[in-house]
Amino acid sequence: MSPLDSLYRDPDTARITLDRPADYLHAEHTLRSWFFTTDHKRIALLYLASITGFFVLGAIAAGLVRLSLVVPNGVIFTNDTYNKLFTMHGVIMVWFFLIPSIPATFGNFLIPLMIGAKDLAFPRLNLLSWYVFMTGALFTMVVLIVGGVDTGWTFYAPFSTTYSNFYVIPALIGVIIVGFSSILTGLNFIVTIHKMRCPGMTWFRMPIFVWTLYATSLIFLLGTPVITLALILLVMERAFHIGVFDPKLGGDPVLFEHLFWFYSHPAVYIMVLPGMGVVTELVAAFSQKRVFGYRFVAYASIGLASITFFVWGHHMFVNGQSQLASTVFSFLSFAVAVPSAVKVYNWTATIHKGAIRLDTPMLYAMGYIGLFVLGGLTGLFLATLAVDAHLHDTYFVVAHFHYIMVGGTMLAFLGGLHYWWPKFTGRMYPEAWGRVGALLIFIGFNVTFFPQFILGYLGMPRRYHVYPPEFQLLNVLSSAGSTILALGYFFPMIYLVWSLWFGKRAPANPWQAKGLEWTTSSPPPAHNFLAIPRVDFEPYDYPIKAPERA
Amino acid sequence: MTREDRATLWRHMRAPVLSFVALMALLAVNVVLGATLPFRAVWVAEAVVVVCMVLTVLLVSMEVWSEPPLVRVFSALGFFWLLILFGMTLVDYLTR
Amino acid sequence: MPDAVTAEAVDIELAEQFVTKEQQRDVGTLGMWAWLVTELLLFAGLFLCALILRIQFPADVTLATTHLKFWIGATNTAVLICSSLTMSGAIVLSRLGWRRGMLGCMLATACLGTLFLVLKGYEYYQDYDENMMPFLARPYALGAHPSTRLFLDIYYVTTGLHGVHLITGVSILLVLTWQASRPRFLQMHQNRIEIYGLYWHFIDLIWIIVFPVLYVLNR
Amino acid sequence: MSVSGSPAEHALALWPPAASHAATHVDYLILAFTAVTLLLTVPIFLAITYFALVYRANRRVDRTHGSDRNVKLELSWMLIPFFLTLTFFAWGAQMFDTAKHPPANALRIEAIGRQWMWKFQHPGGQAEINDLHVPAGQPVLVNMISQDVIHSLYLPSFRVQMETLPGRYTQLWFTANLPGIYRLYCSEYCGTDHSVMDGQITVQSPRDYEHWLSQAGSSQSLAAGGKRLFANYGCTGCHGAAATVRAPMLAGLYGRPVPMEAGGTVTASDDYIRDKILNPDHNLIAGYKQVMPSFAGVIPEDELIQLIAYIKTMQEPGS
Repeated sequence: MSPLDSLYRDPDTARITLDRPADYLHAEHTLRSWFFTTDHKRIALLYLASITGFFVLGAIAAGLVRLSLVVPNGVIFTNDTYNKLFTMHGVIMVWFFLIPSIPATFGNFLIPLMIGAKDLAFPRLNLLSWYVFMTGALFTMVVLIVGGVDTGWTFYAPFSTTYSNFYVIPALIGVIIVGFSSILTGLNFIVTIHKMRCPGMTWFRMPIFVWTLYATSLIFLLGTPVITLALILLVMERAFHIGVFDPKLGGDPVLFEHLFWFYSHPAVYIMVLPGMGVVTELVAAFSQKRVFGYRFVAYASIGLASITFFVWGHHMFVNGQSQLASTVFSFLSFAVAVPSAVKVYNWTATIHKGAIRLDTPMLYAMGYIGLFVLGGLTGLFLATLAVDAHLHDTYFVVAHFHYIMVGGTMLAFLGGLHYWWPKFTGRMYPEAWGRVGALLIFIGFNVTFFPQFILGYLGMPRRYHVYPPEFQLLNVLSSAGSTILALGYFFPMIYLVWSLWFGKRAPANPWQAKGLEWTTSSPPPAHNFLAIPRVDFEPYDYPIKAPERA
Repeated sequence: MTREDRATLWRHMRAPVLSFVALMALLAVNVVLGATLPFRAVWVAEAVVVVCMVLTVLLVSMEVWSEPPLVRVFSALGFFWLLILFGMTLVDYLTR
Repeated sequence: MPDAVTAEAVDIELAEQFVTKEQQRDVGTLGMWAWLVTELLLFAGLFLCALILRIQFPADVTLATTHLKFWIGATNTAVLICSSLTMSGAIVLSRLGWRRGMLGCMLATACLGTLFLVLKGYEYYQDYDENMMPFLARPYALGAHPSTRLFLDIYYVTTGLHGVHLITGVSILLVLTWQASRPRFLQMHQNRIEIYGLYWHFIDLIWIIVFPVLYVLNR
Repeated sequence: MSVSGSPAEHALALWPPAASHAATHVDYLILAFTAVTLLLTVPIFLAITYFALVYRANRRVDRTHGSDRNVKLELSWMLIPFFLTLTFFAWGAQMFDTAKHPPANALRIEAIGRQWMWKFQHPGGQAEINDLHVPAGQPVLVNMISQDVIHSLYLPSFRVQMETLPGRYTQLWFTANLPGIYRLYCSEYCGTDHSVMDGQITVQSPRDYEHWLSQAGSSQSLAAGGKRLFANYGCTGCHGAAATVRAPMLAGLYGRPVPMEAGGTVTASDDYIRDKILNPDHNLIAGYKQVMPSFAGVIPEDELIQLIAYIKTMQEPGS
């Protein structure tokens, strides 16, 4: 083994950034060097800054929605304002925060680092996709704030095509544009993972995070064009009245729902899969133990990405879909439980007999597992035909998908952010504050959304501005929880920014974690590695190992 | 252009020219079928012709035939997903 | 053809994120194929709409298709198949390093693409003239059969979207031809021709599906 | 049985009232599913917490463990939960099937959703806005259509909902068994006043229901109204017994297969008749020349319902 190889195998954990040549953050300081960069790491930070901005706007809208629901008679906002607020919340959070969140930030930053490449396969395309994203997102944002759209994030026809206000058209165009950005990102990742792996980096030596992002990119590539088309048809319907979704001419609004959910159901996995990847990294690193059943976890990622394209009809059980189609979709939806169960049980088995450190990222990971399990299993409730006939379009659904999207994606995002923060910035975040923040978010989240399961079961429909008085108590509880949640979000926002200047300098590998990204300095140099790495070891070869098989 | 050059050119252009001829012939079949409508279920024959044309373009013109397996998988991937979209949607439309 | 015999060196220039040229070539090809997958699924939604309309309103769709310009559509298909041949020619010649011949083939391809657009434009004009554009605020020839609108509008969206792809394709092809006319292009960027060729063939392939789906089936 | 008052009297309900046998059944299903969910999840939560405490990095404990993979174990925790939950798929699908097939003797109520109100009509022609009275103990079939956007009729106390689509009839049915007043909602977002498109469903004993019907006031039944409209719109000119134009006879049509010009048959359902009135050029009937004018935009939804009700009552001359 050459000295260089041993460096990759056992990186010097005490090595500090200061003695290195200029890293990617300090190579250049001009604005130009940021806005015209082709370095995947800088582009990742551009994404991080922009989606954080969108998250804040979406969260403000959510806060106002919860504020309105404190009273049952809807006197705080008018009906129109309320409808615009929840649309704003949904559109921003789904299209501009959750979908790009982990892929465009962590994926962009980490894929080349984790597979030992100098950059993504198409660096300029990567920059272009950020500009495309910003163009579409800012455009829609302006429309949402100035004009206001009241269709909900699902844009169902014929309401959006005939009855809602004119601003639907520009809002849709913005979303279509953002779709192209996802496609370009997915394309870039797929080609990179196939073709840019360093010598020795076989498929089964890749971290699970890379596997999940590969699966996610497949969804970007195969699903996004269909929603693009569906939204184009919606714009055409609105602008020229082409009739495909207009029942007056014989068109079928259910067709829009088919085209919409063909993408939008898999989109849930765009949000969840990368989160699973992050959590797998966290669980392994903070248990200092190999991922249990690595291959199954890897296959499960691809399996989820494929099965998810067969189940979209479970959003349409009571929408006039045929009974046979509903039954088939219901059955296939249960199949999603198989790869999901693999993930959860294998994480648990990974933690078993590890050397566990309960640092902030691990707290988020454990929270994630709990919330994801609840969210996933309530999803099976909704996939059960007779149950869905009761719970469809109630607060039960709202609670379910927030458990998946906030409890799942958001917690994984925050966990990953803390875990890789030293790698991104070269600074450590303050651990104590981090733990308090994680705890607050976990508590706030559950207080906000658990009551909504009960509300839904009691029969409170979603998107209601005025609701029957018997639901007030649970709604007040939920709104109270959302203030705790909001407070929790403030913590990382403040201390992470603080740490940029005052945080402790980070060593190359603060967590004694395995993976190529920890073998390079924090922050990494411009082309990631001083020499191209060569891999001759298995992934996650942490010190605690099972005895070799005889 | 010398004889050798011509020979070289023909050696490389044979596949594209042959596929061109095949495509034109298949198109002619479809046009005739479309213009005359010889029998009721003619759409089946037309669909078969289209599948042949698509395969010709994919395998010969786009050279999938001689590409490594990865590219072949990607060229088939889109069609497979198209079948998912069609199949699952039609399960609804054909049984309403 | 003196140029044709003196073959240039054919190669590509290594970009900084790659290790080998082979890797760079593979990346380009795979990237284009990944893009084409998305293009196919974009059109797939339209084909699905057309199919569903054919299932739901067979009589109205037949009525609408009989008003489409079948022969222009057929000619246009032939034009695109020809352009595919010239594009294949450009790729073959670029591999041989026969630059002049390659440029000629590329220009021919661009011309055939333009011819397609011109014919399509004429077809649209005729449709307009015959009051076959139901989405415009003007009389509609088949107004007594409102559901024919749906299929015709899908026809315009599909052909329009395909037209946009073709306009983009011709524009990129012209820029590429201009770039390729400079010396040393084939030594530095030969693979661009091949990658672009995939895109052009794919536009052709989409039209090969569009033509029967809209014009031919159960006419 | 006591009739409860307004549903708003309950300050904090944790369990919604179940006013039909099917609703109770759904509750059993959900309870059983919840039990299985807890069975599958609680061990995970406990295990993670336990491991996190016992195997803390700074503790000296035995960390030797088996292999990092165990195909049998993984397959078992992959497939056992799957098959366990599949029973709920079967259970739910079976109940859904029942919910899709209303009994033949069901009392049929017509509903029209529009921005932002519900209109219900009883067979005798009694109409209600946002409120619905139904008798207990008898199956009630609600046949719905929307006049504009997609709405959804949601009756939480019966654990059912169904969307109302523009241009197409959809149905739901239930058998109420507990007299009382329950809420009904529109659960599919339909615009500005979506949240006030709700009302109350009153379940009454059959006697009270009869009494209510007689009080509600109606000059004529739906079918009788349809008969009047049939004459007013000039349908009798072609479809009447004395008509000279050769038009399909409507007597005995409902529920029968109709041969199509393009081959095959279509069953003369509500949707078929409605579509034929609005778009006679759809689905041409074998053996008839299409001469009927379209009534799209002429006949409103509630009159279409009356016409269909009338066409259903038309008997074949011999029978």
